[in-house]
Amino acid sequence: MDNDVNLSVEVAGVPFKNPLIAASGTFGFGEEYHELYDVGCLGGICSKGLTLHPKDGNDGIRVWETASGMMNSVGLQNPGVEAFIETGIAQMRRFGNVLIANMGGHSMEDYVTGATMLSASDIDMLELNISCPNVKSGGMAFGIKAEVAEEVVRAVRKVCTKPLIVKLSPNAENIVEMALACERAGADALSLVNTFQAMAIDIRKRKPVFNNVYAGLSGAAIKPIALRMVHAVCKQVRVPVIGIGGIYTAEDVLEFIMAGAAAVQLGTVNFNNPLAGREVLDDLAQLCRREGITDINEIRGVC
Amino acid sequence: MDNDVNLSVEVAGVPFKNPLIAASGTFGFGEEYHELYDVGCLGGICSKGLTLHPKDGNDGIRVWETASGMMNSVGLQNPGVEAFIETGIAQMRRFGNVLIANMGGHSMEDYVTGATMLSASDIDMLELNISCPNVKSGGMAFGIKAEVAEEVVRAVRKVCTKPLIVKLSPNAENIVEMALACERAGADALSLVNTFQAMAIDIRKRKPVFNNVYAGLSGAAIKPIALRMVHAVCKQVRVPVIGIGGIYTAEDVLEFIMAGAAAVQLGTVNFNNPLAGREVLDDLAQLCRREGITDINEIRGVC
Amino acid sequence: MKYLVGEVSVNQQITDDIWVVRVSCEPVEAKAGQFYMLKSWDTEQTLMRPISVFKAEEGCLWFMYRVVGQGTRRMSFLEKGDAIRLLGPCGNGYPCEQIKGRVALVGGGVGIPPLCETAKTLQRNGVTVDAYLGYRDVLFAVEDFEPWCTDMFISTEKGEEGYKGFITDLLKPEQYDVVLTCGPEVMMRKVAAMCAEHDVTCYCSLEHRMACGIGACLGCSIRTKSGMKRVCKDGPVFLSTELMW
Amino acid sequence: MKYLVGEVSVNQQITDDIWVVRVSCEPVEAKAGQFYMLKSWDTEQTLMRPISVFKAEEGCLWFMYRVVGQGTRRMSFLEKGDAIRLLGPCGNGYPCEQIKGRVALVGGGVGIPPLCETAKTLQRNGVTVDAYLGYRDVLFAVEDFEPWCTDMFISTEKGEEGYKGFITDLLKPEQYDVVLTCGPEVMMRKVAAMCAEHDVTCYCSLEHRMACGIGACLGCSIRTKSGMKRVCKDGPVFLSTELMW
Ligand SMILES: Cc1cc2nc3c(=O)[nH]c(=O)nc-3n(C[C@H](O)[C@H](O)[C@H](O)COP(=O)(O)OP(=O)(O)OC[C@H]3O[C@@H](n4cnc5c(N)ncnc54)[C@H](O)[C@@H]3O)c2cc1C
Ligand SMILES: Cc1cc2nc3c(=O)[nH]c(=O)nc-3n(C[C@H](O)[C@H](O)[C@H](O)COP(=O)(O)OP(=O)(O)OC[C@H]3O[C@@H](n4cnc5c(N)ncnc54)[C@H](O)[C@@H]3O)c2cc1C
Ligand SMILES: Cc1cc2nc3c(=O)[nH]c(=O)nc-3n(C[C@H](O)[C@H](O)[C@H](O)COP(=O)(O)O)c2cc1C
Ligand SMILES: Cc1cc2nc3c(=O)[nH]c(=O)nc-3n(C[C@H](O)[C@H](O)[C@H](O)COP(=O)(O)O)c2cc1C
Ligand code: FES
Ligand code: FES
Repeated sequence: MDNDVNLSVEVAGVPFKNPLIAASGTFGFGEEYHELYDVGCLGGICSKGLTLHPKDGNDGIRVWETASGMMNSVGLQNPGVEAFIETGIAQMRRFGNVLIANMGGHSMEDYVTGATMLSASDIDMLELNISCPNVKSGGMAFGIKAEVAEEVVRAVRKVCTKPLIVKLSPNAENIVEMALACERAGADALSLVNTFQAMAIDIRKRKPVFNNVYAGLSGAAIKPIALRMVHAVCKQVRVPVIGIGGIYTAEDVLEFIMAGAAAVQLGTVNFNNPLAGREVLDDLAQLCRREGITDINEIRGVC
Repeated sequence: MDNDVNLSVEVAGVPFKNPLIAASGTFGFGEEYHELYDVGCLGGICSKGLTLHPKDGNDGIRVWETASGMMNSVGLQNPGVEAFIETGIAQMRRFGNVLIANMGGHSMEDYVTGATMLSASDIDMLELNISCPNVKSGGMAFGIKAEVAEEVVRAVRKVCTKPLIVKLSPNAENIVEMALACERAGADALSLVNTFQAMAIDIRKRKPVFNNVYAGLSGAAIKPIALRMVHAVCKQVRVPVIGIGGIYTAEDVLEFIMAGAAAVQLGTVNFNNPLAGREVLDDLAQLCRREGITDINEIRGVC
Repeated sequence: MKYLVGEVSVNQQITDDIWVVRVSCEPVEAKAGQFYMLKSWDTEQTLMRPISVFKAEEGCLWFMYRVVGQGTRRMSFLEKGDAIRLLGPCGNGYPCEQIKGRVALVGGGVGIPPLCETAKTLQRNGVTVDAYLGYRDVLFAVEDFEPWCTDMFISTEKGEEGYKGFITDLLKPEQYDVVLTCGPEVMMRKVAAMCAEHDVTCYCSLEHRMACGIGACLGCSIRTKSGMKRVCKDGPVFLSTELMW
Repeated sequence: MKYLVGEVSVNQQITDDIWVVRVSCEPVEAKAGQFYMLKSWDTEQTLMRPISVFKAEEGCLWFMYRVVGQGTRRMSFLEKGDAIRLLGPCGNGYPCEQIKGRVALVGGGVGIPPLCETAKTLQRNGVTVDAYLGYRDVLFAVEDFEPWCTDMFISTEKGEEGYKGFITDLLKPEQYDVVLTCGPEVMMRKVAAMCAEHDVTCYCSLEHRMACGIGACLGCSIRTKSGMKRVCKDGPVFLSTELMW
């Protein structure tokens, strides 16, 4: 049945059996969703966001629903790179798909040390999350200014022996310049977008909902903006781009691939429908058949 | 009934009977909605976006629904400043509320000439839309880089004798720097946000939905991002800020005012509910009563 | 034009994807060829949906719609007693008062229902009405036209019912004083061209994506020979000679 | 844990804002104190809603919920025969197997329903169960507790029914081996403090905003004495002495 449509794609030399990847922070290390379906059917899984040292994350409310979306302020709670290497990798390995470690950091040194450790481990790819606030530059995220991002990517590139994906923030001053800077600095692929900086206020308490005041917006609400950014970046860079942002359906997947994406990530949709990964995959094969697409690679970038 | 809650606000010295303003481009010159309710009940109305010369706008699909939002690519279809002065102003005057002329432009000269003409006319305020692509700088919008915006606002300020609102684009590289630049250049007030640059693809046709490829996203989907931008700008500027972006309910209005907005604009919600202006106003008075707010000005910027 | 709350009294599936809904509301001011912006949701869909008046009666309106996307799917879930919002009547409608003699109504697909109220109005004005109704495969609304029409012509693409082929194959514009058409653009273009050939007045009812439906947003503007026109307010009915397609 | 489609067989309003819904689904694996993530919409609301098991029976689950916002309002529109999605059972539940002797269940508001299945389970295990139920004004679910409880204490804030005041005024923890509590945080904090004073084991069932409900997103993490814990997976039931409030 499925053999008539080729869904397999390649990103930076790594083969994926299909273009669907679970997005970092929304899928744990895969085992919770594996209780519901074989998550090995996905092309790949991004680990929850790791930092060099374990982190407790933020206090207070961490998730908040918005119109066709949600905000989160988890604050990178994670067991740290070492614990991930010790136990997380083995857990993720048994799914049999591409294992992507997502890593953030608050200083250049953390990024470099973490990337060095992960390079020596059994991961398939490293996804560098540059949306984290940079402690040294007064909390401005690494992912805002292209020069700052270029520097951190260059440093990580030097130590990283795995295919390196750099995950861009939509809060970047100029997403295309940011992409070009990261490409120049040696990224093998780019993924975008991370969450949009956003705010909610509890009018009864007359206070921001989140202790940190701002939090990250994701979900269907942001899809049109994410698609524009992916399209604009794909027109300018040569490295493959992984599209992210409000992808809920097989139709959404095709939109991103037609905009030029090599693959896509599913994030918030997992919360709306815990079987989303498998269902979007099934729908994608069917939709391709209906649209006369025999190889998903043939429609990449037609728009 | 209503007397127990003061909803009147002041923006740049201009008194508004309440903080609700119809957003430019969503309300024509007011007369269509006036068939449905007395639009004079609103604090003010922004005219549809004017340009110095009449414009036909864009061809092809102009509006497209998205999750909790919509995209538009109207392309500033309008009768031109002169025709507006001749007939539009008189039409809007009879509503008895604050008359704001919204003006865009594709070159510095157009902005200055238009502002000069409007300054000599019977408008109450001028809202300068700096989201338009600048023909001289290869189509990059005036509202992206703070330096470019500062220049155009400074030039308009010189000739503008009306209270000058500068309407910011959320696509600005840095919304706070943009706001500060416009304030420096002499803006009496700021309004934000305009629409987000976004994209949609018709997967059956394998083509972008819009002839211009990108179009502007508005509606409830963008509210959390708009609120964050309004909050961030209010913390930094001294001039009053008008909040815009996905405001649908009285609760939304309070959120923006608690974030620091002096007043707000209602845009896309008018399409979802053509009586939105009046209904949000009624709800706002009630909500204030319920929350123990006797003067809407007392909660401004509490967050 | 008013923003009304109506109550659904019937919502019935007619074919695979065509439904008809009957809405009780006051006042009913619609004329043939006008439409309403409808919504049966709160903010789950941002925009209301333009649907033409199928039949207007004392105290109630009928709409016939094809389920094509999320909005019309939601409408199909409506049950007796449910509330529905209506904004309208919108648009100009067909200039029925000015039409005399013999008229052909040429409809295709969901362009057929709006012609039903038109047939009634014209027939009552003493006009002789022939209906040309082009379907993909399954017929609908045919019996609603019968009381008002002198001759009726039916086509389906593969000949399941009536003539096999396009309805325009059957039309002889020279037999009519005026031709009114509503349906897919290709069909209306063909009708307009045939009428032009014989110097017969032809009115086309256009579709365009809409946001406000009342002329305020310019989301539905089209280029015509007399400048930009709003389909929702200046249309949806235009003289074919005004159009620039 | 499974993602199921259930069918609503009853959805009934109990008080002004409290509803009870009965859902037929297979399999029912829920234990006392566990919850399900529910949704009766497609993507109109992004997230599913955590609701505790009120009663678990062969082939069906009961949930009792307060309408507080959009999601629960939508749930209240459910009618017999409608489909509802369930993800669960989620969380740890109360450790009923380990509980012996005499137990007090202390519930407040919508913290009361989750204790009902707990009362049943404990009673069937031979435990003596007393229920302390604190309401704002109108009672609900009282008769559902009766079969399983030895003594029942009721309070309302203004004394409309039962004791006037807070339910904690009536509780004497020293009379019990274990106290299980669910309800507003202030109430549970008070219960925990009273138990601590008398060295009585106390379990609290926490609420937290949730996205995934299954432990993957860390949206519901709280700081405890043994580190960060996920309310949805490691909880919602925690030993009071573990909590850091
Ligand atoms: C003046 C007018 C009268 C109409 N009368 C009828 C009628 O009597 N019966 C009928 O079945 N259909 C009619 N249509 C078409 C009908 O409006 C669309 O099929 C409907 O809006 C589709 O909505 P959806 O949510 O199901 O589809 P979606 O594709 O999900 O809609 C997404 C958006 O696109 C718009 N849209 C999609 N298709 C069309 C279209 N063909 N024309 C205009 N906007 C569209 C929707 O309004 C909505 O804003 C009419 C259209 C116009 C402009
Ligand atoms: C483990 C657990 C068990 C629960 N059991 C019950 C029960 O049996 N009966 C009952 O009436 N309520 C219960 N609640 C509370 C219930 O989940 C919320 O009242 C409900 O989610 C509100 O949804 P809404 O859309 O109506 O409100 P909205 O305020 O519109 O919801 C917006 C978002 O906030 C979340 N939210 C709002 N209030 C709460 C809350 N108090 N706790 C957690 N999340 C919240 C929603 O899930 C949603 O994501 C339980 C909560 C938890 C965590
Ligand atoms: C709860 C939550 C936690 C997230 N954590 C991370 C993270 O640790 N690292 C990261 O790079 N992105 C993280 N993200 C961002 C997602 O991976 C994704 O980029 C974003 O949510 C947009 O996609 P979506 O709209 O499909 O969710 C998180 C998102 C959510 C909702
Ligand atoms: C159809 C449409 C046309 C618009 N035209 C203009 C315009 O001419 N000038 C302008 O400054 N903003 C224009 N806008 C932007 C709105 O005024 C407003 O800033 C934006 O839509 C965000 O608010 P909302 O989410 O409440 O709609 C337009 C928006 C829409 C939807
Ligand atoms: S739809 Fe707004 S002007 Fe026609
Ligand atoms: S809600 Fe996702 S981990 Fe608890």
